[in-house]
Order: sequence, then C-alpha cells, then structure tokens
Amino acid sequence: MTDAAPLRFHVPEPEFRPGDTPDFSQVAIPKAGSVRRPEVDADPEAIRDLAFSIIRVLNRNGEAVGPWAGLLSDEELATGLRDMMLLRTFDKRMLMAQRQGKTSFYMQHMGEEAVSAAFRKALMPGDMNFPTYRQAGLLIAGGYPMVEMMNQIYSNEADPLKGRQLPVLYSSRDYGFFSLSGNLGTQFVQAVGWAMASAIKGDSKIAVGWIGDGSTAESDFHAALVFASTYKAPVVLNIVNNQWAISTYQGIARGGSGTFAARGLGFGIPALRVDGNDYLAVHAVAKWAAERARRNLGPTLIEHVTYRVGAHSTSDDPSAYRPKAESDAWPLGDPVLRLKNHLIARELWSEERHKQAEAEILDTVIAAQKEAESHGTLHSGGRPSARDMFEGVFAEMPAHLRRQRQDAGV
Amino acid sequence: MTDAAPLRFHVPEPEFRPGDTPDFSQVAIPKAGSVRRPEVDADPEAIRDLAFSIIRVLNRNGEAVGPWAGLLSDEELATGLRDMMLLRTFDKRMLMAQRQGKTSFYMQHMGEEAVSAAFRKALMPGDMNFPTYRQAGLLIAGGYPMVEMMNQIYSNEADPLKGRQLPVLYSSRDYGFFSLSGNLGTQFVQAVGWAMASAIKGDSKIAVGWIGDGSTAESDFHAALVFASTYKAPVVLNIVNNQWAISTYQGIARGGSGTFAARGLGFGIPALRVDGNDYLAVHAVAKWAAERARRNLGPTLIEHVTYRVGAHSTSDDPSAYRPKAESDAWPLGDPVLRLKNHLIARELWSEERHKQAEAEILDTVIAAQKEAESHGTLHSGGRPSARDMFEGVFAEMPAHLRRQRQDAGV
Amino acid sequence: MPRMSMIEAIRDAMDVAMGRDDDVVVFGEDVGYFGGVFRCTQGLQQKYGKHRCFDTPISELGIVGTAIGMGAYGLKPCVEVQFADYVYPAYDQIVSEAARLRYRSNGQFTCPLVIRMPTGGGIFGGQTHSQSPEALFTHVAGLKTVVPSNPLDAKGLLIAAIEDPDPVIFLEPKRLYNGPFDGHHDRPVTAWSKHPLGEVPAGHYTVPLGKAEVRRAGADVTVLAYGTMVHVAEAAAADTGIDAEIVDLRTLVPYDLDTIAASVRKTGRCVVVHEATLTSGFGAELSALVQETCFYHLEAPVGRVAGWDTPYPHAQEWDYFPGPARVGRALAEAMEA
Amino acid sequence: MPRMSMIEAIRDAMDVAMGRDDDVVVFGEDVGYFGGVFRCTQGLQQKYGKHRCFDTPISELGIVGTAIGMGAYGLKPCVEVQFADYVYPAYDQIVSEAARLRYRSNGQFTCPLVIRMPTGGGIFGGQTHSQSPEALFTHVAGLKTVVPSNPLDAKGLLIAAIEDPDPVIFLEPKRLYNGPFDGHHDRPVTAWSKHPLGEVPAGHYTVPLGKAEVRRAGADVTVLAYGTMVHVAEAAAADTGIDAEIVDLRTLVPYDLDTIAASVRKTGRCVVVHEATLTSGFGAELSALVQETCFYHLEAPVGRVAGWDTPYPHAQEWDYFPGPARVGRALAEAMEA
Ligand SMILES: Cc1ncc(C[n+]2csc(CCOP(=O)(O)OP(=O)(O)O)c2C)c(N)n1
Ligand SMILES: Cc1ncc(C[n+]2csc(CCOP(=O)(O)OP(=O)(O)O)c2C)c(N)n1
Ligand SMILES: [Mg+2]
Ligand SMILES: [Mg+2]
Repeated sequence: MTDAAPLRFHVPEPEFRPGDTPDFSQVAIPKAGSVRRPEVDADPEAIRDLAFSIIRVLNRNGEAVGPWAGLLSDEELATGLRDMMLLRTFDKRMLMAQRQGKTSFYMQHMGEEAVSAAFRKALMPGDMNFPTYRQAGLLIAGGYPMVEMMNQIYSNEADPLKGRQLPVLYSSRDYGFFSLSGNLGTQFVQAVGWAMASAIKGDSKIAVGWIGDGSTAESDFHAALVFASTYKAPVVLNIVNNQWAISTYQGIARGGSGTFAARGLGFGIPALRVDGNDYLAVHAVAKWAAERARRNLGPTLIEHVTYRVGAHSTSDDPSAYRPKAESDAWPLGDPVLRLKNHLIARELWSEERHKQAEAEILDTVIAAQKEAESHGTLHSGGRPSARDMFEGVFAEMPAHLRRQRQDAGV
Repeated sequence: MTDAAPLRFHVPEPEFRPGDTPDFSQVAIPKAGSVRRPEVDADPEAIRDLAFSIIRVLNRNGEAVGPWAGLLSDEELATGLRDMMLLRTFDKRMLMAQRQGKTSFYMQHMGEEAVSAAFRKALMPGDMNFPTYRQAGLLIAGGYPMVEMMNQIYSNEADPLKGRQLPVLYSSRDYGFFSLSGNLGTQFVQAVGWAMASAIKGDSKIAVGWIGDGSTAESDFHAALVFASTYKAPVVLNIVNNQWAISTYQGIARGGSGTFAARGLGFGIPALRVDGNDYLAVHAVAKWAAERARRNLGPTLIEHVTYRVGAHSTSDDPSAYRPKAESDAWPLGDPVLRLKNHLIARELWSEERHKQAEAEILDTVIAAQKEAESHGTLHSGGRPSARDMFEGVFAEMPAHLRRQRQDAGV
Repeated sequence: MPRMSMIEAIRDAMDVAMGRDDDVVVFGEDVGYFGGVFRCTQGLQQKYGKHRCFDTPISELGIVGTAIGMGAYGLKPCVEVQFADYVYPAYDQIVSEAARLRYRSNGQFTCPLVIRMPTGGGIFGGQTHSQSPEALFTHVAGLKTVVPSNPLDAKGLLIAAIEDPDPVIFLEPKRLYNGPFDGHHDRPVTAWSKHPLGEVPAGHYTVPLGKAEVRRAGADVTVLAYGTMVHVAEAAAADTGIDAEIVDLRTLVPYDLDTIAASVRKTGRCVVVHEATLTSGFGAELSALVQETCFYHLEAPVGRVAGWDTPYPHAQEWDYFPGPARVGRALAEAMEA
Repeated sequence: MPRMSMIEAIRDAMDVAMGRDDDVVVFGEDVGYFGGVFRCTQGLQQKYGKHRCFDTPISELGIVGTAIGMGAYGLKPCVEVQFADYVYPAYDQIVSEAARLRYRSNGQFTCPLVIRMPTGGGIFGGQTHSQSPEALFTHVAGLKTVVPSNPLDAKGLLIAAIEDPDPVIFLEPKRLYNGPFDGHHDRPVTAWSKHPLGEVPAGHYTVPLGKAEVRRAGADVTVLAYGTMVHVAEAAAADTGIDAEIVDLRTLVPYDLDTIAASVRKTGRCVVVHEATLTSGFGAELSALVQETCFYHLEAPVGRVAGWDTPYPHAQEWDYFPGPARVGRALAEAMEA
C-alpha cells in the first residue's frame, strides 16, 4: 500500500518572476454584482461560498451594480474619491521627502487606497481600529490632520509621538487608531481583546483588526480567531491580501488553501472576500460586518483582495523578485480610477474637475508639508529632546531612570 | 441600521456541571459504517463533510461494518486488545505507585487507550511521533519495554532520562517517540519540521503530530498547519479531543466552530473525525492518512473523538467541575470493552480468556514494576546522581558548568 | 487579624480590587469556574460573574494579547499564566507590546495589566513547573517585576500592582503558597497560620511597588533575596549563626537601591541569592549594582548563590535548589574573605 | 586574500557549510528567491536548490519550530530571523525546546540549530529594528550566544556555529554589515575592504566558540565589549588617549573567563560596554564575574556603559546609542577612581 517513491519537498512559487510576462487571465474574477448579499445573521456554514468568491460592486463601465450597491450618497462618493486622492498625494510627497533625507523611512499605499479609506466610513465614533502600517487611509478618511502625520514621519519637535517611533507608526486614540507596532500581527488579537472589553462593559463600540496576507502566518492571527470565535467578540477582522509580503508572494502564507478568508471557516466565523480596489464594495462589506458585530452576532473575517503596486517600503526594490509590469496586469484595476470613472459615469464628476481636484489636493498636502517642516525634519530643524526619550516609559519615572537621565546630562 | 442594544459578553459553558445529570442523547453519533471512505487523493473540498461527521467501524453489536472495516487480521485485533489492556493496567499500577509516594506525578489514559494504541499500528519503522503526555499507547503498542517507562516514572538509577524529566515525559528515538515536552503544543510544529526534513532528503519516513483539544488554541497549532499546508509536508496531525482540557471543556478552545477537524479546512488540509474509542476506526483512518503522507499528497488532520474518563493528572480532581457520572453517559463507550465485544462476537475471544488475559497482564506489569523498583523509586533506593544533573546541557560541558559542578562537590 | 495562606491572600487581593473597581477583570486557563489550579481565583466568578472572571482557551499569547486590548479600552485586567514556565508563548506580547505601549503612543494608550504566575521550584515539578524567569522581565524597559515572599506582602503588592497604571509581572513563589519554606525539605512544613506574616488585614491596603524590606537586621553581611529565598536565607543565618541582614527586595524593577546600598554600606559584605539559573540572572544585576554603589565599602566580593546553569531537574531537585547549606557556605565565604 | 564585507563573509560561511554538508539547510522570511532583506543568503537558493534554501511564511515560531524538528531528524538548519526584534514569537520554541532537547532526552534528540539575526542599532530603525536582546538568551541554559564584530570572525564563527552540535544564537550587528562603525556617526563611513579584518580567507575555517580575542592590548583599563561596541571602544581609546585593553568577547555564552580575568588582573580596572538596555543586560553578568574573580585586583568599580532603560527611540538615536563620548567618559572615570 505504500508507494516506494521517495518523498518530495514542495515549495510554492509565484507564477511570474522578473523577466516573465505576467498574465492573470486565468484568475477567476466574478462579475460585479454577481455575489449575493446574505442577511447579517446568516449561518456561517450557509454562506461559506463567500469565502471563495469576490464581492464586487463597480463594473467595467463604472456602474455600481448588484445587492451590495447603493449605500453611499453622491457626496459620500465624492468624499471617498478625495480621500483616496489625498492619500495617494500624501504618499508621493512623503516618498519624495524620504528620498530627500528628511526622514529615514516610508511606506506607501499605492493601489490599496480604497481598503482603509472606504472601511473607515462604515465605522462610528468611538470604534477602534488596530491597524497595520498600510492603513493610513483610516486616518485620512477619518479627518486626522495630515500635518500631524507628517510631524510623526519627520520625528520633529511637534511629533505627537516625541520622536520615539519609526515613521508611519502613527497612533491616535481620538481618531480610533491604535498605536502601531513594528511587530507584525500583534494588534490582531489586541483588537479582539478591546472588543471583548466593550462587550464586558455593555458598551456599543466595536473593534476592527487589520493584518496583511503574509502576517496571517503569525501566531497572533490564530489567537485572535480563537478568542473571537469563543467569546463572539464584536470585532471585524480584516486581512489585506495585497498579493505580496516583502519578496514573498501570498502563496507562501496561504499554502494549500484557496483563499485567506477560508481560514475563518475553521472557526465558524463568517468569512467574505471583497474586491479591495472597489471603494463601494469595501464599504458595503464593512457595513455588513460592523452591523453583525454591533448586533451581538460576533466576529466577521474579511479578505480584501488588492495589489501592492509600490515597493514594500523605501528599503525595498521589488524589481528583484517580480515582473515590473505585474501591477499593470493585475486584474482589479486602480481604486482611484475606478471610483473616478464611477463618478464620471454618474455625471457627478469630470476629467476637468479631477485635474482641478488633483491640483487642489497637491496644494493642501504641500501646505501641510510646509507647516510640518517648519517644525523640523529628521536631521534638521526642531526635534524632540533627549529628555523626551526618558519620559513615558512608566507613568512615573523610577529612580534608576532618573539617574540615567542625569548621567545623560539632559 | 445599528441596534441600540448594548453588547453582551459571551462565555461558552459546558452543558453539565457537578450536580447535573449528564445526558448526551442530543449528540449526533453517525451509525457505524455510515461514513464513506474516499480515495486518499480526494480533493479536500470534496470531502469536507468528513470533518463534521464521525467515522466509526464497530457497531453496537460488536460487528465491524462499512468501508473502513476489514484492515486488521484476527491476530492484530487480539494484539490490539492486549495493548489497550496493558496500558490500562500500567496506568492503574502507576497511579497507585504515585499515591504510595513512589513518584511525584502521573497521568493516565483511561478511556483513550484506542487512540494511540491503534494509531501506532498504522506506522512503519522509522516514522516519528511527536506525542503529548497522553499517548503512551504508542510506546506500549510499539513494544517499548514497560520497565523503561517505569524507570522514567520513578526517576530511578536506571531512568533512561537520568531523572531529569517529570514522570511520563518519555523519550525514545528508537521507538519513534519524540522527547515529550511539558509545554503544550510545541511538538506539533516540530512534527511538521521533521516531516519537511524527510521530504527534503527524499526519504520515505513520515511524522505524526499529536495535540489535545485544549492545546489547539496554542500558537504552535497554527504554525504547524501553516507550514504543513505550504510545504505539503508528509505528516499526520492528530487532535485528541477528549472533551476536556483541565477544568475547561472543549467548547472553550473550539469556540464557534462545530468541530476541531474543521480547523484544517481553512488550510486546504483534508480533515477527518474518527470515533476515538473504536480501535478499528482509528487504525483505518490512521492508515488512510499515513498513505496520503507517503504518497506525497501532504498532511491530514484527524480529530479523535474520545473522552477523558480519569482526572487530568494526579494533581487534579474532576469532581469539582463536571458531574461524576459524565463518563458513563458519554455515548462512545469504552474502547477496551468495544474491542473485546468485537472479538467475542467474532468468536475469537471469550469472557474467560479475557479474565485470564487480565490476570496475565497484571502479572506482567507487576513483574516489570518489581524490576523497576529494584532500581529505586523517587525517594528511595537507587537514584540518578547529582553529577548527571550537570551533564548533557551541551555536547561538551563548558567551563562555567564545570566550575558549578565542582562548587556542588559532585 | 485574619490569618491567610498566600493563596488566600492573593485571592483576597483580587476580591478587594474587583470589589472596588468594576474595571478589574480576572481571567486565564482554568481560573473561572474551577478557580485556578492553585485555587487563587476560587469564588471570584461566582461573586463577580462570568464577564469579570472567566476561563480562556490555552493560549498564553491570547490571554496577554486580549488583556492588552482590554487595557487599551480602559479595563484593568489581572490575568493568570498557569505556571511561569508557560509564559514564553506570550513573551512577544509582553515585551513588544505591553512594555512599550505607553512609550510608543506617548501615553495615548496604556497597559494597566497584571500578569500573575506561580514561579520557582521545590515541588518536584520538573523542568516545566519550577522555573524562575524573572530576569527575562527585569531586562525589559517598561515592565515592573514583583516577587512577594509572604501573604501580608502578597496581598498588598498585588493590590498595588492592579492599581498601578503600567504592566506588572507578578511572580508568586508556589512553594510558599501554603506555608513558608526555608529549604529544609526534610523538616515538617508549617502553615502560614503559624507565621506572623500570615496575619493579613482585611480589606484594602497596599504595599508600595519599588520598596524593599529588611526582613532581618544584621551586622555581618547583607543578603539580597526575594520570594522563597528570603526564608532560605533566614534559615542559613540561623543555621550558621552569622548575623546576616536579610533584605527582601519584593520588587525587582524598579529596585530599591537606597535600602540595598544602605545595608551593604553598613555590613561591608553582600551575598545575592535566587533560584533562577546563575548566568545572566537578576543576581548579576544586583551584584553589579552593589559593587557600583558600594565599591569602597566592600570587604569581600559580592557572592552569588543561584540555581545551576542547567534546566531544572526532577529527581535532583534538592541538589539543584539553592538551599540553606549552600547559602550558609556563601555567607561563611563572605565572612572569611 | 579576498576582501569581504560582513554580509559577504556571512554568506560565504553558509555557502562553505552547505557545500561541505548536504544536511545544512537555510531558510527564513525572504531568504530564498530574494536572498534576504540584507542579502545574506543571496545566491544560495540558485546554487543549492529550493529544498536547501527557501522562503517561509512570516512565523518566527514556525521557522524555529520546524527547524527543531529538522534538527531532530538529522539536518543542520541555519535559519534567519529577519531582525532580532522579531525573535520573540519564537522565544518559547527556543527556550523551552531547542535549549533543553538534548538534556531532557538524555542526548537521544539534539538540536544542531543556528538562529541568525541582525541585531543592534545605529540605522535609525526605531524600536523594532534596533534591539540587542542577547541577555534574553545568555540566561537560558543550553544556548550558546555569539556576536561577531568583523567579517573575519563572522565567517569563522558562523561556520563553527553551524558545525556545533547544539543550538547557537548568532547575532549579527547590522550596523557592521557594510563597514566598521565606531559610533562617530557624523564621520564618513569606511568600508570593510579598507579594514584588515575585512580580509577573509576563502574556503573553510572556524573561529572557535567560547574564545575571546584581545582586540587592542593596553595597560590602563580593560574594556569588555562585543559587536559594534568593540569599534566604539577603540574610538573611545583613541579619542581619550587612555591605554585601554579591549577584549572582544565574540561568544557571550560560553564566556571566556580566562581571557577576561587575565586582562582585568593586569589592568586593575574594567569597563563593560553594550548597546542593550542596562538593567539585567549581559554587562551585569560580566561585571559580576569580574568582581567575583578579580576582586582583589580591582582598583575601581567595574563600570558599565549601555543603552538606557527605555525602548530604542527613533529620533534620539544618537542620544541613546552608547557612543565613544560616553565610553570615553567611563574610561576616564575608571582611571580617576
Ligand atoms: C514579527 C515580525 N516579523 C517580521 C517582520 C518584518 N516584516 C515587516 S513587513 C513584512 C511583510 C509583511 O507582509 P504582509 O503581512 O503581507 O503586509 P504588507 O506589507 O503586504 O501590507 C515583514 C516580513 C516584522 N515587522 N515583524
Ligand atoms: C504552554 C502551556 N500552558 C499551560 C499548561 C498547563 N496545562 C497542562 S495540561 C493542560 C490541559 C491540556 O488540555 P488538552 O490539550 O485538551 O490535553 P488533555 O490533557 O486533555 O489530553 C494545561 C492547561 C502547559 N503544560 N503548557
Ligand atoms: Mg501583503
Ligand atoms: Mg483534552
């Protein structure tokens, strides 16, 4: 009965490497509007197909179609477009600032703007996100001042985090944005804990966890699902599948499972996949999951299918591990362009207004940047003091740290 | 759209607590022989129902029925019965020895004997188990000398582990039994690594991981599934669901998922549930999964449904958290009795021969015990030396440890 | 005054804290319905409800990770890790998250978390029920680490820890749970009810974090100890007749350098004692601190008595455990030097 | 002799080890196709195949846990943790499993595992790309801990580590990858190709684990350092003109007490330097050891210069990093005492 053949070691490989011509025509993309919208209290088993499909609203003609469409007003759509454009412009300027040596490091969102910008609009005041470094859209769409973000990036004298954190590792309690960690995954289970606390107190606020496709391999992901499943925590758990970790494609973390969403099914947690480049779809799915949480129906797992168009960070060069043209070949398009086309299709927008908006937004970002730079950049101008470095380790500074501060002469 | 009702905190509870009358008549137990036996190369998605059912072979009349029956010869069945009886007798004597102060601690298998004893028979020489403390049946059924186990339990002068390990934390490379850890879960991912190594070398040996229902919540469980799924490792991953962790029933670890086997489905790993109190069913499922591994078809997850009849360990008193009669009410019966009845039904065995076998086995165990005790018990007789304590931290003893040994005067 | 074992004192501390503050929640493996494998949380679920005291899945990462989230929300979780030997799966959440949350968010989010764990040996628990991992926490900026040696302190320190706005690692020497233990394992055990430090006031009080206590005044040599080793040191002083001044650190970080230095300056000699393995143990820090602050007062090298640099063995427990004989020898050496 | 950067030397060590022994396998996050974020494994997959050098999911637990299983099988895994700051998820597998496997199985199973990790600061990496967690390993019985300070040693030590039958934590000071760094961050960087220790023999050689090296002979004061701090100490000696004897420990555990003690007995003074936070750092152990073995030779307290007891900050990197000015002050203090 046993086969005499020796065992073989299997290492998954992406389909395309530098030099190959990427071709995603085999990737099954369901038609916009084709995936049903179940009741929020549906049995997870009854909707398991949603973990293997992709919920989409915007079709090729820029129309919003199907059961997940129709939730956003014209004004909200225009705001959504603006938020994404703002984020993209912000990224461009900060990337440039990094190259100019004004800061040490930066991480951009190119291609993934819809995920965080749209999700944010499904939340209520007081809800708390536990984000990764690629959801600054939560801040932008939540109205957090860009200049504060820049102050953090520049580690300048006005940095709300006093220069202690790496650029882009923001924190804003008031804007529902939990302090970012540089350690992958840790926030995912913390989100569940926050949600449990809200339930323990009989509160109405929900938590939202965020994690990257690659980071789902971390232990915190498992602990989050276990605890969320056991205590039916009011939490929405988002996996942003942008196809790549750093140089490692999503198949290394996903393994033999068809999708990341499928992970949730092993826990009896409803799991949905959504077109992460479709602002309307992300928003609709977010609403659905948030309602489940608020109605004591427990956690939802969402896989946002998107693509990381840029480098992983300013320390990375993707041309070493994937074809340059891969992002163009990626079948879900550009989230900004898609929403723009939708607005144009609905005659709420035009190419001219878009150009105008681009110019205005650039001005706004540049103005913020000027203001931020007036407080200094990493290596010049105003900076947090060495004294700040010793503060805040504990609520009260213990004697040994006071002695060290004294030794440091600050 | 949001509900004004406050959030509620949900903590799962077992159905019965001390004082309640346990009644498992609502638990769906499929009829023996009713679950199909797919080809080993079946698509995991096509057999996902097996993660929600229970594969059973022995029916109420002691007959072996259905597609999973017929793999074991008469002699193998008789050996199986003997192995389980041996284990049970071994447990009884060692429990008593612990009560007599001959060792510090013991953990028994009562009710779960079939799981490890039957599984062992599906393996080939050179395969490696990564067990928990409740799979001594792997050693017994593998022919490991009982007296060695006892020497370990007594931490005596003949202890193969030189007194270093807590009782029952055996280790035997030659018998395919990886060194037991006191830390839950850690072995599960190591099993996957061992299997990966076998595949890397083009070997034919497979690894077998073991974990308890409660311990599936640990991070190692997740890492094991991630790596097994990604590299299609030749490993069988067993979850022994004996309904309880220590005082915590399986619902605390399982949460909203119907079964533990379901966890595998999120990774595209075929998952089966088996009647863990049915020697024939466990063996048949083990064979099936081992063949998958050997044929380069990758990992299998098996949930063994059983019941921990005894206390968690000699430090535990289950009457504080579950009804005394719960184990009697448990619907899958006693594995020893069921195999005995099967042999009797097939006229291979009789009550008299059983009694005789019991007596013989008791003699064998007592003889082994006498021999072991001639080498000492924890607090009297021969014992490992204090010198042994300093050996084996590294292959070569470094200077600082030599100095410490000298300080200790040994 | 009520007499309590250390288990009762610890339970009482949580009871008092939960009674005063609805935001205090208690959870961990087997701590809910059953009340914990050492029964430290017995009765709390019944008294405060399942939403304030509950069982968790077996995931130390999950316990600490969710507790951090709860702390960020505004609760004050006091969680149990069943044995300190099992804290490592949660180590990342403790080191990378709990310890740094206040700092990295500039105070926007804090982590008022207590992690209780039974620590230390002496119960024939083998490698995984005997460890003393305190030094793995004392090296981490942002954590406080506490090790009580008796019921009176245990209650006051635990209430202080729960009320502290920052994360506290609270290590409970399990060999002391039911009675003082001085390392004379061959002698009958006495209960806390016969010990003055088993007299524990009812209701609320705190023992401040960061303050050591001179357990025995003495002129000859200072012993720096904590947890079980305080009692072992007392036995060693009694056995040898050396007039040791025994300082019970109680809190390892922040440490009480004033009390330490004052004692060593007085005696001119110092022996540091702990159960944990020697190399890179907290004793190394104490030894370094003492010679940095008291160099010119030292008449002998600072001695260290500690667990050997091996995993904690089962059969050889009493060869491993730094009992009164070894401590006594170190005291004698310090006196002879 | 070929000239190599530390990255090249480390890569060459793995290449040599893989070439000599089919059982050596190399894996970790981004180490396969891409060759590692610091490019230390570049070309190895191409040369030895995907089954000997491959990418893993982002799970440090999984990397180390599977490596332990592979070691038990008989392979010799040399794995990379992308930054030492990310080792904590694997901490349980390292401490509870790798470190104790030989001991607890009485040698039936062993763990010939190397865990490579970039360590230390100086690159504006903030809290999670700058840590020096060596003391969290030196306290654990059963682990060896190595920190090279130059390409020549790095290659020889890494080959020795891979050939060692026990688990080795191999910390690579990332600030040294491309050139020596003496803490004068405002001066231009020189490359290893200009440094004598950048001359690295081709092929196989080892630098034995457990042997320190006197990097600079001197009469006034002994400096105990490792990794980046060796270069900082050299700068401090040059800047102050103090005739320091600089001992590069290379291996922290097992430590080379003979070399340490011989030097301190000669100079009578000692300063210990490391980047890691001060409290409970490995410097505490060194300070304790020195005063235990050289008490009667010491003319001044053993000084310690280390990272402050705060998380590693981003903007204040040069206020935090123990540079030549701080080391120089400590040398001067040791001389004045
Ligand atoms: C615990 C830990 N391990 C490794 C890293 C290094 N690292 C930073 S980002 C990254 C890739 C993450 O990929 P993914 O989760 O897909 O997120 P994405 O960047 O694509 O949004 C890695 C490996 C880290 N920050 N933390
Ligand atoms: C990491 C870790 N955490 C906690 C424990 C304490 N502990 C020992 S056994 C046990 C229950 C395990 O339950 P399960 O996995 O169902 O196995 P069973 O005993 O039922 O076979 C617990 C919590 C441990 N040994 N290791
Ligand atoms: Mg990604
Ligand atoms: Mg169980």
